Amino acid sequence: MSLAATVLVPLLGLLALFTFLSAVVLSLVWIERKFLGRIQMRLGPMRVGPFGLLQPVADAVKLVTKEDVMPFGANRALFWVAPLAMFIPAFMVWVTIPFARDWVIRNLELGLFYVVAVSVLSIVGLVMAGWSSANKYAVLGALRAAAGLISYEIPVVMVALAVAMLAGSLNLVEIVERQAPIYAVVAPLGALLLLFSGLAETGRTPFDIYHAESEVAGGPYIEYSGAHWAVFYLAEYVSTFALGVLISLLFLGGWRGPWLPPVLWLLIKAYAVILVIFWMRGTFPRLRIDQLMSLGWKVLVPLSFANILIAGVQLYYRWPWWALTLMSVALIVAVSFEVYRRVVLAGGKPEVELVPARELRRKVPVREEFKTTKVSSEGQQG
Amino acid sequence: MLNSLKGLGVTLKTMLRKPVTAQYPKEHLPVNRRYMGFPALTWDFQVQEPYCVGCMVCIRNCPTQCMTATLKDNPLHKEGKSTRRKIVDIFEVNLGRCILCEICVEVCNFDAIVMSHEHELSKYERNGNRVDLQALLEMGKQYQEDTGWEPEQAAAPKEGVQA
Amino acid sequence: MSGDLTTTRPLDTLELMINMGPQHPSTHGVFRMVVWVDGERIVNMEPYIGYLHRGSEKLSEGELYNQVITLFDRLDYVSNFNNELTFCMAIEKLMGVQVPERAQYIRVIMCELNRIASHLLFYGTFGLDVGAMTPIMYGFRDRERIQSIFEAVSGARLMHNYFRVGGLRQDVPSDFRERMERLLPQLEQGVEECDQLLSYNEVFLARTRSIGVLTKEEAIAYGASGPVLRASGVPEDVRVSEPYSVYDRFDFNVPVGKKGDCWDRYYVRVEEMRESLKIIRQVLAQLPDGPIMAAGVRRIIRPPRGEVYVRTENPRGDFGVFLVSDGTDKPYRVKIRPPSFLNLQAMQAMMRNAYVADVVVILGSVDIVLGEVDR
Amino acid sequence: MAEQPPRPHRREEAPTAGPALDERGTALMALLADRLATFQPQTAAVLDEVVVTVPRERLVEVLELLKGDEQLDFNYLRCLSVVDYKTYFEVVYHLWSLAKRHKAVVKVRVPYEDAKTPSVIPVYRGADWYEREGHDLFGLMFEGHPNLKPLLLYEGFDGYPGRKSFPFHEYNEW
Repeated sequence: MSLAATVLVPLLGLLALFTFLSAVVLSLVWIERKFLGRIQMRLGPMRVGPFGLLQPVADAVKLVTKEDVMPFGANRALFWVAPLAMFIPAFMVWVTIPFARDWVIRNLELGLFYVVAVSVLSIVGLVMAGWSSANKYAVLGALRAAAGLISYEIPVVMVALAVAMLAGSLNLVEIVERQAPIYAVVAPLGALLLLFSGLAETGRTPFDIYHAESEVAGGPYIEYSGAHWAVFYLAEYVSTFALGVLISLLFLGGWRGPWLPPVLWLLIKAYAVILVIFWMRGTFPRLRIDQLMSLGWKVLVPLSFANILIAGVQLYYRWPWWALTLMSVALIVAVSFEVYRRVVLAGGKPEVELVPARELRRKVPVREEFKTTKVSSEGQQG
Repeated sequence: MLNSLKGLGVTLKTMLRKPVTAQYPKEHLPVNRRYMGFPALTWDFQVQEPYCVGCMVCIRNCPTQCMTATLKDNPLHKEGKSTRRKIVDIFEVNLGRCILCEICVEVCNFDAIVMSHEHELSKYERNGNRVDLQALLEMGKQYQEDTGWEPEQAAAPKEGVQA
Repeated sequence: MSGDLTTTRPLDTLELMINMGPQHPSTHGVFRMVVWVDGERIVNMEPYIGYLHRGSEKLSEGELYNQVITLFDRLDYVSNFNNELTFCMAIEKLMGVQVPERAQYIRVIMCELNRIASHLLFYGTFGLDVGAMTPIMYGFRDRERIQSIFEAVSGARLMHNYFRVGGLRQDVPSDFRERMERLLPQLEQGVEECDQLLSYNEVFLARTRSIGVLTKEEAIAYGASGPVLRASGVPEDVRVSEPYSVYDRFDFNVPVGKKGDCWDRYYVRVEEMRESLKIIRQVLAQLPDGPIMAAGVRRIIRPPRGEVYVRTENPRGDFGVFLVSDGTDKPYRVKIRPPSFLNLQAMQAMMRNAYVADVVVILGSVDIVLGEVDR
Repeated sequence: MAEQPPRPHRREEAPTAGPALDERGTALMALLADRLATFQPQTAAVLDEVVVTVPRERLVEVLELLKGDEQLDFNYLRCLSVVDYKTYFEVVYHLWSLAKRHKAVVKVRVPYEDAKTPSVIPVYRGADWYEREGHDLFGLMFEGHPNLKPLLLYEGFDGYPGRKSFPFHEYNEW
């Protein structure tokens, strides 16, 4: 009985979780392709199964049966271990994430802390992959990933801290239970910060610099193929889903909602967040590494501290919750304006001059050109 | 930040519109009347023989030298059924080499060659898309049927064969 | 603590040599750059071209004049009409052929449509270069519409071989005007949409503003032309400064950049699309009837002995043809002045203080077509 | 029935003469002859362009003068072509003035045996790749060029395929 309770049940839970996550990843792949297709006026996958529903399965089969290639000069051990080193932390996060009040493998008291701490471990896998591939693009990508993930961990931690302050707990179940109203309304700044830094951590557009295919051609994954590449892919989507679920838990009231069963509510919210992420992917260009860094250190980190500060002020003076909302919104507006001023108006308004052709044609008088007197150079040279 | 939101709005708006793509092998978009597919030889339905007399003008004017032809005495001419004294014997086009420039059609004095609407011609061998007279005439007949093609120079006085 | 740790000696870092291309995803064809980077910063960049060298100039010497036109289609393979026009104009100038009005007007329509198509392609690929994946689809949607018009007019979507010495191969189809009238509002809307999606996006601005600055002096010294030159602040457009065909009859604007950075080069092209649409509207309004082929041009063209240089405004810049004729039916020497060739050469000057990611953006903003660079 | 594309009708007729120098061109020709008097140029009008042939030793000087002169102001090198006339090469520089909008052609003749000509990079930076190309395809030495590596052909290519004498039909690359 005790053995079954301590070992077997969690093991079965893990197995169920793994199956569930694989199914989620397959669904995410399909949704992403369909959604991007629609954004780009395409149909997306249509061939395999009705509406291409079986496309992710076909992809998976193709990837698993594909030849695994290791480049000459690669570090064999690290090269093969790296995908796992990325996948395991991405999977471990789920141990404590609740899908409903009791639907959780281990409800840790320090659940939030655990999630934040473990999720960043996947960087090890990325750096291993990049270094062991014996490829310069991979090294560049790995270095980018390391820099990016470590910088963006700070805002994530700080936002989590602010949420913990508001809820008075690090237990994810309790955080969900204590949201009234949901924290996205109470602390919109925190929600945005978590979304942006989460995007950077999972390497999604506009922060997908570490595998930016137009620059470093896939970054750390460049030399991987077949099943090993699939593991990376899986890990990435699992992390994205984790981000969606985390935002739903911390800011969107988790599984709480009318009529539908709680698990469904959580999934709906998580998928909605992920759709927003895909939507941004379909719209935004990618930032550059130094811009990513300065955005992280100069904007998101100070903002996350400010977020804690305003949360503290609100809690200390026992102001009503909308006071925090107001402060958050004010900060968001101020920062947006500052970004607009710095980026858009930097070095003058972005515009080009339209010179009428008629005027240009007139500029050089045909007859007066070769007079002996000095011709004024009022052409283009002025 | 406002401009970024505008961009998001644009993508959302297009998402709600109908896709512009077609599912290719299932669904073929119509080609225009003038579409230049691979060259084909036309068939004179009145006398039941090709228009081509094998005069080699197109072959000499082809930028890529993708065609060859030979001619022979026309048996139908001897029987008095046809006005063509010579008729094409062998005509071969390496469609893999053809660049679809329509120069051959332009220089032809007999309306014997047309740019058909045939454009799907993938083959398994490198030389698989060498086509002979028979295949070219088939393509041409198909084209003549599809478009209601009629000779335009046949009535006009023939210019001398010149290259 | 050892003293070594506290000194401020600069770190001993190695420069990394990266081979970008010829199989890199964003080199726009078979183009290779060897990039030396210090971390993410570019130290030096050296372009290597020639992977697509087909010897078009030499090939032309062995072909009849009419056959050479097919070679010109394949130089800058996204603005074929403009290339054909240049070559035909060179022979026409040498022979003194007067092209009929209607042919001239149709030529202008085709060239301007091709300019829009080419810039739409640029818009899409530039979006890909900065990391946005949707612009290319938007660009291709509208380019597709233009190509369908091309197909209706010339019979081919890309390699048209439509212009002839002295005119056109055939007149436009009878429903041409209706189709154009349907197309133009669609294009206008498409260009607006493209503009809204990307041009003023903050991330896009951050990626392209003040990146890859080419000053006016450098642009002139390197012989840059077209949008690259105009973005650097030189209002030079062959359509205006040395009007050819019937371009002097139309009213349009020449967009001129202020800083010469990637954003200027991008936006000059967006504006050019609008101006081209304006020109097309004017041409359609004025399109006369009449013959489409000059009288007196034989099937086999034998221009008189002599030499001629003609230049036109391609979507990529100043496209020139230097033609030497020895009086036979084949050109003696054809020298092509490809705008991308010189714009690409100026790229080295744009690489100051660039990051690895900027190399891609700068290359994209120059908008090269390797078929033309290597010839 | 679908509409039949009409074919152009061609009749034989003698072509008229090409365009000639306009007023500005004539003035430019006189001005060029005046400014370049010390170089003893051969000035001619070809169609609507002024062609100046100068000795190759003094090419850089000439171009510097053309670029620097207040009135001529040829600041833009449009095109640099090498033409193989079997016994000599002709290097043709098409110049353009962005401000004044006039054009001129400068030519130098280079004998086959002594295929050398000065590089014009000091005057026109943009001549760099043109000259590399000329060296590549025609085997012309541009003296003073900093980096005369093959541009279009690969390193170690034998022969000069731009020349008329290049044996294309006997040539086997692989």
